[in-house]
Amino acid sequence: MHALANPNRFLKLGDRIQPWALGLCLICLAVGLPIALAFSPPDYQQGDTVRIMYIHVPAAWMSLFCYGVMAAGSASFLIWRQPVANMMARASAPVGAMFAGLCLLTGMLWGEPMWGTPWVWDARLTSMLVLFFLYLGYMALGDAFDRPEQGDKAGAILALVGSVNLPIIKFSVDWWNSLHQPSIFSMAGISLDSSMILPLFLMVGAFQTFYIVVVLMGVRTQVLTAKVRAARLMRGT
Amino acid sequence: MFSSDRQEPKVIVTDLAAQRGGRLIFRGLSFTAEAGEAVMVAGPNGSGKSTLLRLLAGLAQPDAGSLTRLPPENDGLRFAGHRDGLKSGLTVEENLSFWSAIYDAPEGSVVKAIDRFALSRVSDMPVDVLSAGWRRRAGLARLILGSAPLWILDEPYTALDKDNVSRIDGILSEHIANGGIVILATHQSPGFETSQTVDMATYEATYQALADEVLW
Amino acid sequence: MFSSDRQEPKVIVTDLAAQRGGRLIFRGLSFTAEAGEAVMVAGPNGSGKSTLLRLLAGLAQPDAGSLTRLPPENDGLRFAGHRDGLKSGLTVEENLSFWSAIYDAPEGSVVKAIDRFALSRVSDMPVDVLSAGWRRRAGLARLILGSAPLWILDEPYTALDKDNVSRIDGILSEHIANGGIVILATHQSPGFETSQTVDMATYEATYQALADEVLW
Amino acid sequence: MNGFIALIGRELRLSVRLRADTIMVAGFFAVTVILFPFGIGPEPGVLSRIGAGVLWVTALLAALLSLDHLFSDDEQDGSLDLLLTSPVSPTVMAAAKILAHWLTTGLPLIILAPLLGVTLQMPSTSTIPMMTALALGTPTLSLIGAVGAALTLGARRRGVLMPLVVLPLYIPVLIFGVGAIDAAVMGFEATGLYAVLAGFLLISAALCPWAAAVAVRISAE
Amino acid sequence: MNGFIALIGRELRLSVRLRADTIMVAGFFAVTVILFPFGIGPEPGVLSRIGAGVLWVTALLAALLSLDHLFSDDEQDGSLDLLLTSPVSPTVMAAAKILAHWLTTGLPLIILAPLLGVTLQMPSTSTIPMMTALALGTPTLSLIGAVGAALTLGARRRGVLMPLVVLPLYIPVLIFGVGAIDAAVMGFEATGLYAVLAGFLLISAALCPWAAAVAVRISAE
Ligand code: HEM
Ligand SMILES: Nc1ncnc2c1ncn2[C@@H]1O[C@H](COP(=O)(O)OP(=O)(O)OP(=O)(O)O)[C@@H](O)[C@H]1O
Ligand SMILES: Nc1ncnc2c1ncn2[C@@H]1O[C@H](COP(=O)(O)OP(=O)(O)OP(=O)(O)O)[C@@H](O)[C@H]1O
Ligand SMILES: [Mg+2]
Ligand SMILES: [Mg+2]
Repeated sequence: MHALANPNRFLKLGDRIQPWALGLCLICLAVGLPIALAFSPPDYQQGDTVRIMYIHVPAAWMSLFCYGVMAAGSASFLIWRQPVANMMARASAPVGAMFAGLCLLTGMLWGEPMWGTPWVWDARLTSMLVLFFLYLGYMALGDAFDRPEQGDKAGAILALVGSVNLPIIKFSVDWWNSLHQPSIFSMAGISLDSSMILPLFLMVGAFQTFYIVVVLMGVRTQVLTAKVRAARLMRGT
Repeated sequence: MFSSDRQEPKVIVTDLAAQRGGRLIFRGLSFTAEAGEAVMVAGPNGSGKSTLLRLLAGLAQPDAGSLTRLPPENDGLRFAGHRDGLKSGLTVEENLSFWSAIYDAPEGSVVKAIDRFALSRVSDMPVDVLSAGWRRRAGLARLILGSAPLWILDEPYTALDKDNVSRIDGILSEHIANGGIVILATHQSPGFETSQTVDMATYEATYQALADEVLW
Repeated sequence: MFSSDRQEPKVIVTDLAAQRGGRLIFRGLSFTAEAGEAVMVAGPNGSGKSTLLRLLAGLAQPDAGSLTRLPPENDGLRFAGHRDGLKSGLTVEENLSFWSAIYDAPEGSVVKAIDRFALSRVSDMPVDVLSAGWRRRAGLARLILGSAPLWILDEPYTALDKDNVSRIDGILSEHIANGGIVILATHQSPGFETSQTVDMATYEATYQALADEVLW
Repeated sequence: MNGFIALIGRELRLSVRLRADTIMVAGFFAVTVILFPFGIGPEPGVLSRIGAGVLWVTALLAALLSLDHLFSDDEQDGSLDLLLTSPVSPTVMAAAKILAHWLTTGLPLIILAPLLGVTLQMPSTSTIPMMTALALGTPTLSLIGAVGAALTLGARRRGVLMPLVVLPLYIPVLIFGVGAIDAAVMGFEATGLYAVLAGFLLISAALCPWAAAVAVRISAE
Repeated sequence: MNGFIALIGRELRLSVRLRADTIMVAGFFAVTVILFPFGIGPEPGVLSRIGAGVLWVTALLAALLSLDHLFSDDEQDGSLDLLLTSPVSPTVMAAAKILAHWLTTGLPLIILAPLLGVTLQMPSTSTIPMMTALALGTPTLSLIGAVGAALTLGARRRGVLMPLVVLPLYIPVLIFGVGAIDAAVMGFEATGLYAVLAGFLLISAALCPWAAAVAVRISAE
C-alpha cells in the first residue's frame, strides 16, 4: 500500500493496468451492448423499455461507487496525508458526476413511459439529485482557491461530510414507499430473470473498467500538473 | 518571570520556505530566538514578513523546513497582525474582557491592561468611534492579558503618535527584560535594542533552485 | 497645470470647530491653502486630524466656523482615508477601473496609474492576496486617476517601506509643483517641503469655555 | 452616467464573487420546490392555492436578507467615504445600488417564476399575472429596503432596527401582490391591483433613492 | 471552558447589536403568519396542510442566510487569526459559534412555533411534534451550515459555492423533519422519524465542529 503512495510508482503500476482495463472495457461493450439492446428478452410488463435498465442501473451503481472512492480517498488524504489518494478522489468526481447525470437522465427517460411522468419528488430521485449536486459542489470547491493545497483539503472535507448521503440513497426505497423499484439484490436473493443478469453484469463490467481507465488518466494529469507547478516554483515565477 | 514558573521560551527556525499562489516567497530562512531576545524582521513591501510571522504563529504550515516553538502551546503566544481583531459593536472594555476570557487571564488583567495602555478615557466607548491610534492601542492591549512569553507583532507602530510609540517601546522592552521574546516586523526602527535582524531580502527565492523533495 | 484650464484651487478655513459624541474636538481652527501648497496636519492620536480632514472632504459638516473649497465640486477632490476602499474580491485593475469610471478619468488613466505606482506585477491579482504595503499603494493609485487639484490624505505612509515612501513623496511633490494642493495628516515627517503645519494641539478645546451658540 | 454604470457593474461582479444572494434566491427556489411538494404531498389544488404566497414570501426574504449589506460592506472597507467624496451624487449612487440589488434578487425571481408555477402545479394562466405582479412589486421592495439599510447604517442595535423599519413598509406591497396574482388566477379583474402596485413603485422610485442618499450622508458624518 | 462561554456571550451580544438574524426570524414569522392566511383565504384544511413545510422552509432559510457571516466577519476584522493563535482550540471555537448561531436562529423558531401553529390553524396536537422535530433538526442545520461556511471561507466565488455546498446536505434533514411533523399530525407513529433526526444530530454534532475547525484552519493559511 505504501508503495502506491509514491506518485511515480503509482503511475508505473497504472501504465501496466490501463491497457488491460481498456481492452476489457471494449470487450464487455462489444459483447454486452448487442445482448442488452437486441438479443435479451423484453420484459413481460415493460416491453422493450426495460432495455434502459442496462444503462440506468450500472450508471446508478457506478455513481455511488465513485462517491465511495472519493470519500475513502479524501479520508486517507486527510488522515495519512496521501497525495495520491486525493488525486484518485479528485479524478473520480467528474466520472461520478457523469454517471449520476446518466442515471438521472435514463431514469427520467424510463419514468416517462413507466410512471407517466419523468420526475417526482420522491426520496430516491431526490437523493440522487442531491448526489449529483454534491459532485458539482466538490468539483467547484476544489478549484475555488488561490492555493491548490487549500482546495484539496476543503474538497476532501466536503467529500467526507457528504458521504452521509450514500446510505440515504441506497436505502431510500426501503425507508419510504417510493415509486421507484426496490433493490434487485436483497436477503432473499436475486429478483431478476437470469436472462437479464448476464447483459446487466457485462454492462457493469464495461462501466467499471471505463472508470479505471479514466481515473488513471486523471491521476496522471494531476501528477504532471503538480510537477509543472513545482518546476515553476523553483524558477520563482 | 517567564522562566521561573515554566520552561524557557525559545523559537528555533531552520531552513524555512514558504510559497503563496505558486510563487516561492522565501527559502532557507533560519534563526533562533532565546528568552530575553527581540528579533526584528525587516524587508521591503511584499518580501514575506507577514507570511513569516503567520508561520511562526502557527496560522500556516511551512512548505519546507522546520519550526519549533517553546512552549509549543498557544497560551504562551500573543499575535498581533495588521488587523486589530476588535469588534466595532463592542466597547473597548467588552473587547478586552472577551480576550481576557479567551486567554484565561487572571482577574484584574483587563483593568491593568487598560491602565498600562492609557485607555481608561475610552474604555466604555464602542471601538468604532475611536481614532486610528487609540484603536490600535486597544488592539495591542491584548498583549498583556495573562502572561505569554512569546509576542509576535506585525507592524505594531501603525497609526501611533510619538508618545504612544515610546509607550509601546517601553512595554516591549519591559517584556524582554522579563525574559520574554518579541519578534516584530516593522518599517520603522524600534526604540529599543533588538538582538538580531532577519532581513527578508537575504532569503528571497527568485531564480533559486529548490530540491524536489522540499516541494513534495 | 490645474490653474490653466480651470479656476485656481484654494482651501479657506475660518474658525472651524467640531464636536463628536458631545465632546468638542477642536475649535478656532483657521488656515488657507493656495495652489502649490502642502499643508501638514499634525497632532497626537485622537487630536482630531482625521475629523478635520473629513470636514475638508465634505464628509461631515462643521459645528461652527466656515469652510470654502475651490473648486467646490467633488471632481476637484481626491480623498484617501485610513481605509483603502478596495474591494477584496476584485483585482487591482478592476478596482482602479471602477474608480476611474467614477472619477470620469480619461482613457488610459488606469494604465498610467498602475505604471506610476509600480503595480503592474500585481495588477491582475485579487486585492486580498496583496501584502499590506502593496495594497496601500493600490489604494493611493486612485489619486492620479483623472486630474483633481486637491488631495486630502490621512496617513498615506502607513505600511509602506522606505522606497515606496519616497515614491509617494515624489508623486506628492510633483502634484504640488503642478499647482495642486496636498493636505496630509501623518505622524512621520514627509520627505518634501510642506509650506505650513496645522498643529491640532493648538486648537484643542478641552477645558475651554465656548459660547453656547457655537455648539447649538 | 459613467459612474452609474460602473457602480452597477461593480455590484453585480461582487454579488457573483462574494455574496450569496443571487444563487441563494435560485437555491431557495430549489428548496421550496423540493420541499413544499414533499411536505404537502402531490394533492392537486393545495399546492396551487399557496403558490402566490410562497412566491411573495420568497421575494420578501430575498430582498430583506440581502439588504443588510447594501451599504454596510462599502462602509466597512472605506469605499463609502470615497464614493461620497467623488463626483457621483449620493442619489445616483443609491439608485445604482438599488438597481443592482433588484437585478440580483428581484429579477431572478421573476425569471424563475414560471418554473415555480409549474412545479407548484399552478394553472398556466397564472404565469403572466405572477410575472407582472412580481415585476411591479419587487423593485419597490428593493427601493424601500435601501432606505431602511441606509437609515440603520451607523445605528447602534442595527440588528434590531432594520427589520423593524422595513417590514411594516413591506406589508402593503405583499398584500396587493398576492391579491393581484390570486385575482388573476381566479379569473377576476386584476388591473386595479396592478395599478396600486405600479403606484407604490412610482412613489418609491421618486422618493427612496433620495431618502437613502440623505440617510447615507448622515451616517457618514 | 471559559473561552467557550466568552465566545457564546460575544456572539449573542454582536447578534443583538449588529446582526439582523434573530429579529429577522421573528419578522419572517410575522410576515408568514400575516401573509399565508391572506393569500390562501381562511379555508380550513389548506393552511394546516402546509404548516410543516412553511415551518421548515423558515428554519432552513434563517439558518442559511445568517451562516454567511458565521466566520467571515471574524475573518474580515482579524479576530479569526487571533482566535486561531489563542489557547482555545479551533473545534471549541467552532462549537461555540455553532451553538450561538442556533441560539439566535434555531431557538427563536422553536419558541415561536406554537404561535405559528395557531395562526396557521394547525391542530393543537401538532404543537409538540412541531417543537420536537424543530428541536432535533435545527441544530443539525447550524452544524452542517457551519462546515459549509468554513469550507468556503477563503474561496473564490464564495457566493455561488456556499449554497451549492450546503443545500444538498440540508435536504435529508428537511425530508425527515417535514415527515415527522406530518406523521404526527395524521396520527401516525413518528418515533422512527424522530430517531432518524436525532441520529443526524448526533452524527453532525460529533463531526461538524471538528470539520468546521479543520476548514477554518485551512482557510487561514
Ligand atoms: C430520474 C429518475 C430515477 C433515478 C434518479 C433513479 C435512481 C436509481 C438509483 C440511485 C439506483 C441504484 C439503487 C441501488 O443501487 O440500490 C437505481 C436502480 C434501479 N432503478 Fe432507477 N432511478 C430513476 C428512475 C427509474 C425508473 C423510471 C425505473 C423503472 C421503472 C427504474 C428502475 C430501476 C431499477 C430496476 C433499478 C435496479 C434496482 C437495484 O438493484 O437497486 N429507475 N435507480
Ligand atoms: N495567494 C497568493 N497569491 C499570490 N501571491 C500571494 C498570495 N498570498 C501572498 N502573496 C504574495 O506574497 C508576498 C508576501 O506577502 P507578505 O504579506 O508576507 O509581505 P510583507 O513582507 O508583510 O509586506 P508588507 O510590508 O507590504 O506588509 C506578497 O508579494 C504577496 O503578493
Ligand atoms: N462618536 C464619537 N463619540 C465620542 N468620541 C468620538 C466620536 N467620534 C470621534 N470621537 C473622538 O474624536 C477624537 C478625534 O478623532 P480623530 O480620528 O479625528 O483623531 P486623529 O487625530 O485622526 O487620531 P489618530 O492619529 O489616532 O488617527 C477621538 O478622540 C475620538 O475618540
Ligand atoms: Mg505585512
Ligand atoms: Mg486619524
